Parts: sequence; C-alpha cells; structure tokens
Amino acid sequence: QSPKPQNYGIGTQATPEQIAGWDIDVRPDGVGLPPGKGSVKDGEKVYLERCAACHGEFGESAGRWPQLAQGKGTLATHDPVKTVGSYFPYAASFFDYIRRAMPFGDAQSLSNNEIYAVTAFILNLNDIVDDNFVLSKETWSKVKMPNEGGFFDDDRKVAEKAFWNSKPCMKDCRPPVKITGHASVIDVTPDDKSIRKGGVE
Amino acid sequence: QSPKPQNYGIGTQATPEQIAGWDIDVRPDGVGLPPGKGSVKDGEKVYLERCAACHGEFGESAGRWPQLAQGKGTLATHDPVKTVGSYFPYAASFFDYIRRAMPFGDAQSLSNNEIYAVTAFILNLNDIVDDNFVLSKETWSKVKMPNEGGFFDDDRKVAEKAFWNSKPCMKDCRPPVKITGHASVIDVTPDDKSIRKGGVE
Amino acid sequence: AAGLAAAGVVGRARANDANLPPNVASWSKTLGDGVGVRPYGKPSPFEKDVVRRDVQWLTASRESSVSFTPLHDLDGIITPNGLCFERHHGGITEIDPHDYRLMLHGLVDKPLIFTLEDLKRLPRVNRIYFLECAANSGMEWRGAQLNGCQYTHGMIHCVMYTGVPLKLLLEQAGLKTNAKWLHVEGGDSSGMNRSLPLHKALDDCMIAYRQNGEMLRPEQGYPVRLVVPGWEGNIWIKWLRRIKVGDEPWYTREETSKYTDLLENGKARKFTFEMDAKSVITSPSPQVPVKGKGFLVISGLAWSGRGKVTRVDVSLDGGRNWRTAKIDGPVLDKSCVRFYAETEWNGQELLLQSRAMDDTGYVQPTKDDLRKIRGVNSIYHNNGIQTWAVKPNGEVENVEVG
Amino acid sequence: AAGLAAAGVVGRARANDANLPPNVASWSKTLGDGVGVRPYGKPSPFEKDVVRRDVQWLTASRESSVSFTPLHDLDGIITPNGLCFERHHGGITEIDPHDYRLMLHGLVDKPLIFTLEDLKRLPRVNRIYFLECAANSGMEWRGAQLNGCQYTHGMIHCVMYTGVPLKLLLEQAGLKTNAKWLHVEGGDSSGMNRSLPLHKALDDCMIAYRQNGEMLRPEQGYPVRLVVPGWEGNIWIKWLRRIKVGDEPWYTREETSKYTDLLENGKARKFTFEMDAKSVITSPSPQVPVKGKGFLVISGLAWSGRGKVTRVDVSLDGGRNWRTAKIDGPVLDKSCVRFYAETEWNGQELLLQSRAMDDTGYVQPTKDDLRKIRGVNSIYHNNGIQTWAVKPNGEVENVEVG
Ligand code: HEC
Ligand code: HEC
Ligand SMILES: [Ca+2]
Ligand SMILES: [Ca+2]
Ligand SMILES: [Ca+2]
Ligand SMILES: [Ca+2]
Ligand SMILES: [Ca+2]
Ligand SMILES: [Ca+2]
Ligand SMILES: [Co+2]
Ligand SMILES: [Co+2]
Repeated sequence: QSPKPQNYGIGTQATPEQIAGWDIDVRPDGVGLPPGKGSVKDGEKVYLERCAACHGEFGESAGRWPQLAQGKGTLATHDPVKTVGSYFPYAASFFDYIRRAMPFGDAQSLSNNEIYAVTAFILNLNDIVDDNFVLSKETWSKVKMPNEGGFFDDDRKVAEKAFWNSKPCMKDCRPPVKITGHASVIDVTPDDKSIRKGGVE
Repeated sequence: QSPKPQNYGIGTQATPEQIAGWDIDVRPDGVGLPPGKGSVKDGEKVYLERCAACHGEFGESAGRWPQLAQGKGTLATHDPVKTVGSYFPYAASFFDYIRRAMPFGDAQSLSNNEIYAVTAFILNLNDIVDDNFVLSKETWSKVKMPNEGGFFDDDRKVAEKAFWNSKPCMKDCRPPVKITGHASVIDVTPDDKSIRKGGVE
Repeated sequence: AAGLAAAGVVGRARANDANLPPNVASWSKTLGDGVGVRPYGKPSPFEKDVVRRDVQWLTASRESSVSFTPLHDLDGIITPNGLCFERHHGGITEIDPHDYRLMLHGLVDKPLIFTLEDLKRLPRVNRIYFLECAANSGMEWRGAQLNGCQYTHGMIHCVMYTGVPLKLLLEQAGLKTNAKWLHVEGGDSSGMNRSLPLHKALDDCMIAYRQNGEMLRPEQGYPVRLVVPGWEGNIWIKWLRRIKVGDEPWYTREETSKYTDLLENGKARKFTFEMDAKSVITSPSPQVPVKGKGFLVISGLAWSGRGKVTRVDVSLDGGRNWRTAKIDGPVLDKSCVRFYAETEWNGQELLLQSRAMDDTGYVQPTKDDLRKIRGVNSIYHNNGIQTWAVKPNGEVENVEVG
Repeated sequence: AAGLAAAGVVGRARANDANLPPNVASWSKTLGDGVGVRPYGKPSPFEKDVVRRDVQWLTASRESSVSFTPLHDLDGIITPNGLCFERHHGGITEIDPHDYRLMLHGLVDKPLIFTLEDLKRLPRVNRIYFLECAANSGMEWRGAQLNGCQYTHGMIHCVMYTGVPLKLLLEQAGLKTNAKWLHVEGGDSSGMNRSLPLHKALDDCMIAYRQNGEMLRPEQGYPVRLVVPGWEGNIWIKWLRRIKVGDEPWYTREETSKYTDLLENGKARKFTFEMDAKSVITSPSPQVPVKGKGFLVISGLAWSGRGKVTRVDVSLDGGRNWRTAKIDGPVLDKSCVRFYAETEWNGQELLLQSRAMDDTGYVQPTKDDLRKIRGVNSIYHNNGIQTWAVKPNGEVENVEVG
C-alpha cells in the first residue's frame, strides 16, 4: 500500500441523525445504551407476549429453540447448558442481541423501555437481579453476571504448542489401530437416495 | 510426468466393430473413405430434396445459410466469397463434413452412396467435375480442387516478428490521434435497455 | 484387471446400448438448444444431486441454520457459487442494491456513508480465500457422527473475491489514534455483529462485492460482505451495513454465547479467530464409495488460516504409517489446496486419513490429541484428523479410531 | 468533489428512503428464505441483466451461433460457470453421463474405450486457463462495429479445469512410432472435428470434466471436453467422443473453410493455433459508462496463448502516451490476468487503450499494424488494440482511431 493514504473523494459524510438511527450496539461498560428503563415486572409481560412461545415461560426453551435460563454448574460437566445465567459474561451480550435480533422474525420491533424490561426479566429468571429491579443506564453497572470470569484469551499458540511440530512421525507411529466408533451405528445422517450403497459389485 | 508411463488398468479394449461404427473421418488422401459411389445425377436428386432449401438450388444460399458454390476469383478482393469451389483445399474437407453434420439437424442420415452422390453434385455445381462424374474411392484422386494451393502454414513468428518488441514506445509515440470510425454510426449493436445511457448527470 | 471389469459394470449398469458404439448416439443426430436460450446457464440435469444439503434436526428453524457444500462432488479448489455452503441467522437477506448503504463511523475523523456504486468506484483487489465456519466438524467432537464429508466438513468454500481493501476504506474516514477494535455489523434481521481487531482490519481484510467474478450471491451477503482471510466464517459479516471504530471489543452474543470454546474445566477461550490447519479426504468418502478394484486416487482438500499449506500426508492404516501426497494446482495464502495420493485397492479394509501442515510449522492433530487439550464440549474449531473406513464392498464409513 | 456529488446522485436516483439511514431497512426486520430452500443457488434477482447475449443477425440459426460473456459486468479473472460464452454448431448437446463413451484408436498399440467413471478414476490435474474463440473481435477487422466489450471481446472465458492429462490417456493406449497428429471429435450433431499436433497433445492438453470445481456445464461440453491451453477455442472439442491417432492432419472443414486466415493476396494461413497476446478494458466501456467525475479506476483483462502476461500498459490518449497498469491477482500460464490503472476524470474526452505483453516478448499490436500485414479479410485472430472513446457525459463508444 502507498505510504501516504490517498483520499479518493468517494463516499458522503454521515450526519449525526443518520448515524443515530443505525447506531444500536451496546458495550459491557454501558457505552451505547439507549435512554429508557424497564422493570422486571414490565419485562414479564413483554416476555410472555413476545418471547415465551419459543424460549419457554421460565426460559427453559420450548422445543428446540434456545434456552435462556438455568444451567448453572453445568459448564464443566458432560452436558453443559449455556444460558444467560450460566454462560453469558455480560448483560450487554444479550441486551444488544435482543435489541437487534429479537423477537426472531420481528427484529427491532421492541421499544427501548421494552428492551430494558425484558432484559431485567431474563436477568431475574436467572436469579441475577431481584424482583423489584429496574434496568436503565443508571443501574446498568449493578448487574454482575455469574460467569464474567469464565473466559480467557485465545492461548492456542501456547497451550497447543505441541502441534507446531514440523517433523511428524511417518512410520510405525502407533500400535495397530482399532475402530472405536461408527457413524452408521448412530445413524443420524439425512437419507440420500443418490448415494450408491455398494461401490463394488 | 513419470519417465516410464504407468498403466492404470482403466478403460476397456475397443473392438473393431465398435470402432467401425464411429470411425467416420476422411482424409484428403482418401484414407477413411467408405464403400459405395454416387453420380452427379443422383446427387442432384439428394441435393434438391435434402440441401437446397438452405443452400439454394445452385449452391447460392437461401437467406443467410452458407453458400456452397461460386465465388471464384474473389479471395483477394474486398468481398471474398468462400465456397467449395473458391476456397476449400480438398474434397475431403466437405465430404467428411457432410457425412458427419449434414443435413443440419438431421446428421448422419445419408447413406454412403448419397454422400458420394451429393459430393459429386456439389463439385459439379462448382465446375470441378463434369456432368457424368461418378465419385467413389476409385475416382477420388481425380478430383482437383482449384484452391488446393491457397494455404500455407502459420508464419506469424516470421511475418509478424516486429510484434516481438519487448521495449514498446511509452511517450509521444504518434501524432495526435483522430477518431476515424464510430460504432454508434453503424448501429448494429443489439438494443439493451439495461445500459444506462448518460453516465454523468 | 478386476478394476477394469468393475469400472465397466458401473458404467454400463444403466447405459442405453442404442447410444453406445458401434451405434451413433441420439444426441449426435439432432440439434439442441441454441445460444441465448439459456442466458444464465445451469448444471446438466444429470447433476441434479450435486446440491447443498442441510441436517434438519440440527436447528429449530431453517432461517437460522446451515446447509453444507457437497465437497465429495467437487474437485480442484474453486467452489462454484451455487454450491457455497449457507449459514444464516435470519434467512437469506434480499437487498435492492440501490438501497444499499455502508456506514463507517466511531473513532474516525469523518464518518462516511458509501453507496454500492461508491464502493465499486474504489481501487480493488482479487484474492482466492477459503471461508470455514468455526462450527465445521462441530458435531464430531464426541465421536464419528455424520456419514459424509459434506456434513462433517462441508461448512467451507473457496472462491475468488473482488473488493476494496478494508485498510483503504478506513483511510477514507481517517482513524483516531485510540482506535483498536471495529464493530462490524450485518443488515440481516439478526443484525449479525462481531468485534474485529484493528490489526487484522489493516492487514488483509476486504470489503468484497464479487465472488468468482460476478456479484456476491444473496446467500453470501449480496451486495457486500466482509472478508477476513483465515479467520472463522462468523466474522465474515454478510450484508455488511455498518463499521464502527472503537477502543475495545463489544463482547457481542456471537463472541460470548457462541464462538467461544468451552474447555473441560468449564472455562472458555474467547476471540479464537484463526482457523487451524485442517484437511479432509473428499473421495473416497461415505457419499462417494470406491467404484472399482485396482488403481485408486485418494483426493482431498487442505487449508490453513495461518498461511499456506506446505504439505499433506495420507495414511491408509488409520495413522500408523504416512506418505506425502501430491498437491496440485495453485498454492495460495489462506486458500484451499487440492491433494492426491495414489494406491492400488483390492478389497482390503482401509482406514484413510489426511493431515495438513502449514508454513508456520503447524501439523494437523489427531482428534484425540485435540480432545486431550480441549475436551469434547468446545463445539468450535474441530480440526482433528478425519478417518474414513473403506470396506471390502467399497462402501466408506465415518469412523473413530483408537 | 464533483465525483462525490455525481456518485451520490446515481445511487439515490432510484433508492427508497424508507430503507436508508436513519431508517432501518425492511430486510433488517424480517426473515428471508432458510437454508436448503435453494439447494443450488442463483444470482440475486437484481443482477438479472448480467447474462450472456447473442447478436441475432450474425448467423442463420441460434443452434450454430455464439453468445457472449458479459465481461463488462465481471471483475477478477474467474468467469462464473453460468456466464461462460457459448459457441455451438448443433445446439447444446445433452448427454446422459451413463451413456458417455470416449474412444481412443488409430496408431496405438491397444484401442480403448473409456466410460466417464473410468476417466474420473484416473489421475487428474487442476489448471486455470482462458479459452478464446479465434473469431473473437472478428467483426471489428474493417472498423469499430459493436458497442460493448461483451460483443467485441466476449468470446473468452477463464475457469479452473479438472481433468486427465491427455499424455497420460495416450500412454494407456500406447502410441505407434509414426504417430504425429490426433483427430479429435465431438459427439454433438456437427461431429466437430479438428487435427491436433501430437507435440501439443503431449505438452499440456487435458481431458477435462470439471470447470470451477463442478462438472462441466452442458454448453461447455458436459461431460467431457478437450482443453488445449492457449490455442483457439474451436479446437477445444466439446462433448469429446473420439480421439484417433494418425500420421498427418485431416484438413477438416473447421480447419479449411473455417479457422484459416485469409490475407489480402488471397492466400490463407492454416493451422494458426496460438492466440496472440491481447487485452481489453472492460470498465469503463460502452455498456458501463463512467459513473461520476473524480477518481476513476480503469480495469481490464489481458491474456496470451504463448505463456504468461508480463505487463499491461494503458493509454488515455489513443496510444500517444502509455503508463504501466497494475496487475492484481494470480498471474498464471495461459490464463487471464486482471489489470487496473487509476486516473482522475473531470469530463475531458478520453481515448482509452490497453496493450498486453507476454513472456515471449510479444507486444499486442494496433489494429492498423495488424491490418498492414493481414489485410481485413482474416475474420480470425484479431488481437489489435481496442479504443474506447469516453465522452463528456460519461458515455463510452467503440471507435476506430487513425
Ligand atoms: C419465533 C421464535 C423466537 C421468539 C418469539 C423469540 N426468540 Fe429469541 N431466539 C430464537 C432463536 C432461533 C434464537 C437463536 C438465533 C440464532 O442463533 O441465529 C434466539 C436467541 C435468543 C437469545 C440468545 C440465546 C443464546 O443462547 O445465545 C436471546 C437472549 C433471546 N433469543 C431472547 C429473546 C427475547 C427477549 C425474545 C422476545 C422479546 C425472543 N428471544 C423471542 C427464537 C425466538
Ligand atoms: C436446415 C438448413 C440446412 C440444410 C437442410 C443443409 N445444410 Fe448444410 N449447412 C447449414 C448450416 C447452418 C451450415 C453451417 C454450420 C456451422 O458452421 O456450424 C452448413 C454448412 C454446410 C457446408 C459447409 C459450408 C462451408 O462453407 O463451410 C456444406 C458443405 C454443407 N452444409 C452441405 C450440405 C449438404 C450436402 C446438405 C444436404 C445433404 C446440407 N448441407 C443441408 C444448413 C443446412
Ligand atoms: Ca471500558
Ligand atoms: Ca439414516
Ligand atoms: Ca498421405
Ligand atoms: Ca441499436
Ligand atoms: Ca450462531
Ligand atoms: Ca464454424
Ligand atoms: Co473461534
Ligand atoms: Co487460427
């Protein structure tokens, strides 16, 4: 690339009004939060009307839609259940998501107050805030997510250093190999009649 | 590639019968000619029934289908007319073509005798053989095409040597340039409403 | 040879003698469709089974799901546009290009809005890159599950992109000195958003609007997507609507709830962007069984998010012994490469594996090596060595070995 | 800047304010089609004008005619399969792959027949090559005629082929010592046939069955075509049915009546196989006028049948002064390369030209240089430098300069 950036004179300056309409992202530190507020109680109403059909009355999920509550203590087990309460590090991670994407199929249809309220309600479902909590810019920093400390930066280059092994074994690298699992036994592959079963007559 | 060719054991030996059914090419020296024969007279009948609708009763072409006769002496003019008589170097070049491709849309429908006959007729239309000529393997070498000597091997590397000029001129290479022709004046481009006419407002 | 006979049988089983030598085939005698009848062409009707496929039990709805590239039906390194796998979170977004806008704001000197025409007027580059979803092979952590490389490895495609270097675009707005991360956002109804480190944005990212020469397909983000070479597909934002420059990451849902890699101890890696070197044998594989005894070409794809693939080894015995395969065709940075290994097959059982190496010295690990470090709950970034068992009748199965 | 304003106008002219910031676009609020709904994808409906086009007055029937690649609507070097130009002599031949056979006979030790499965089992290679019809630009010998690079230069495409090296196939049959030429023949209803020198067959020819990863399209010879890198398209036999080994050429209709190059003296060159180095500016060009004042990228394609393109120069004044363009993307043997040159345009008339150079030292000549040697009756192999006139309103026209 050229050492001195070239200005091509292409593109139009964005006005503050234009930006405001699209600038919906919210950060963990509260930067980006809209005006407004919502209580757990108001949130319950929004939730039951707009969310519960998919996510279940208690966030337990209806059918195969995502589960939003419970799952605490499962992360280190054989069946980890990742929810707002068990896994999400920040309230921003789902406030921001609800604001842009939920309800599924009717995105950006909630008012700011409704987003605050339903967020408060989901936090309450997960025992993170109490029944009287009102979420707003002002109370934002009061929310402490249980799994905030559950994440660490990509450490593959250190933890998996052994994989940088430019001279891998080529001969008699391991004892004779046994088959320990069969996809055909599990049989979850979609049927496909176009696949010839027996290759050789 | 490997120095010693590898045999992969893939493919099936072709039998003489299989080959015979597909082996239709004919060379100028007559190699590949089928058994059979055909006279100019028989050819006229085939031609009028199967060919004239497109190529014209006298090979002059109907509408925009290819012309098969006339055009002698035009090759060095501004309007060269390339026909069997004026341009083709060998009888094989069109015997072979008729055998594989004509009549257009009904390929490989002529008998060997019909191919010989219609070839003889087209030669006759072009004054290359007389009215009583009968074409067959035996008379093949009697046919002398007027333009047999009209072709020479690709000589671009010699005749166009000047184009191998790795240091082309970059500055003031010619006097100011004038436009000498306009495609828009000729106006033969198909109309296309998707093209924006005025680029700049 | 046995191979000869078997090959013949497969071909002839359904053939119509009337079209075979010495007979002249029907299509050699009649005219087909003329030019211009098919202004935009399609594959032969006989290739109707070469399609993207989805696994319906995977997700609650097809609008937030995945369909897989039929890798077993392809060769070379280019994915044809119609077969590039799909991954949507709100269905296929259909954008009128006249109404398309890209907003660039945040820690910049001058926030800008670009039309599609604006973007097309800027300088552009052309690069072949693979795009792999971080969840590719994600169903296989606990053991062999899906029978077919389309399903186990089909969340990848490789095309030539044309677009504007992101660096050049950022320069048009001018970056503030505290700029460190970008918030990149899609215009789909999930408003797909991720945090992109500035150093990557200034390195090789592209604002792409073409794939394989023509405009992006709707499924791939028409009219504009972000290209983040070598990094997980989720961050290659489709239907790109907005870029906001900031000083720290956003921790969006897609980089917390999803696309973090849960280890056995309950802690999760975050911001695992690079796709580790990986490979898969695409033929033979469960959907393309061995077609005859005798000479056999083993073929597959390899790639690395860290640079160029330098070597691919193939094993016939489940990883005891290895031979180096031949790489054929272009070897480009963060692109797929095609490899081939030749053998003779006479009905013996085979345990086929491939392992890729890249120019950082990384060697694709076994699944067990990966599990030792990561456990089996990680969902994402499963680049373990795949095993296919070839049975005496030529059938091929996805198996786990130990 | 003037460019800014102009660009804005073009974009907004047909835009719907309801979708523009600060408003949230309709497609950001609702779900689109799910995955698997489009098993084989298509371009956006908004790209419906990006199609092959034919010129109906050119030929008596569409079954023996040509449709042209929309070069002006593409970028990079890969042609998407659906847009590769068509040239047929009996329409699009539709072959059931089970009934496909390739016969190899003549001066060989053992004549062979291959099924498609047989060919697919052999070792294969992957190469990106351009294919140009020798008649490309053939309508322009006497002067500027067609307004659009789709029509003047659109008989070219560039894809990645997968197939068996012809040398390897010939080795399976074993060549007799007097073998010198091959008769290669198509299964279409024109039985398209040409004579191919053995030295080329043993060099880099391929028996190809794939383009850009998937099986060949019917228009391109499904299931098998001959690839003859750098040589005129007519000899890249589609629907390949038969290869016969011989000791001299056949002088078929397609290498005598057609594809010979008539010079002014009435004599004609024969067996002019190689495509001379050539280039064309694809944008701006008559079908894609200049869209706004200010910064302008001039972009085009260059290729050479003799090897690699080493350099492309661009002129803004009809060939008086030249600057060297930037080549971007892969530079491969007998493949297209993409070039760019940047300038500032403020409404002045431009006479745009490009000239390609290759690694044999060949420099693309002007049309007049070509005419001096070849006259104007040659039809084929017109690789002269193309001129586009840019008018003050941004319109572009195909012109002839002197
Ligand atoms: C019609 C079904 C449906 C409705 C109604 C719905 N959702 Fe969802 N929700 C989904 C789906 C599907 C996803 C996952 C989408 C994806 O991953 O692409 C999801 C994801 C979520 C997530 C993220 C879950 C995670 O683990 O990452 C949250 C939080 C959420 N929804 C909240 C809500 C709220 C709040 C409402 C109501 C205002 C709502 N949803 C209404 C279907 C629904
Ligand atoms: C329906 C129209 C049609 C009919 C009937 C037809 N032809 Fe043709 N002929 C064509 C077309 C079209 C071509 C050129 C095809 C091409 O170039 O792809 C052609 C080309 C030829 C040529 C080569 C001309 C050249 O200059 O290269 C010969 C020779 C010929 N036809 C002979 C015949 C004969 C003999 C018959 C009858 C037995 C016949 N044609 C019937 C349409 C027809
Ligand atoms: Ca902070
Ligand atoms: Ca099943
Ligand atoms: Ca001879
Ligand atoms: Ca017109
Ligand atoms: Ca997701
Ligand atoms: Ca022709
Ligand atoms: Co990751
Ligand atoms: Co030629």
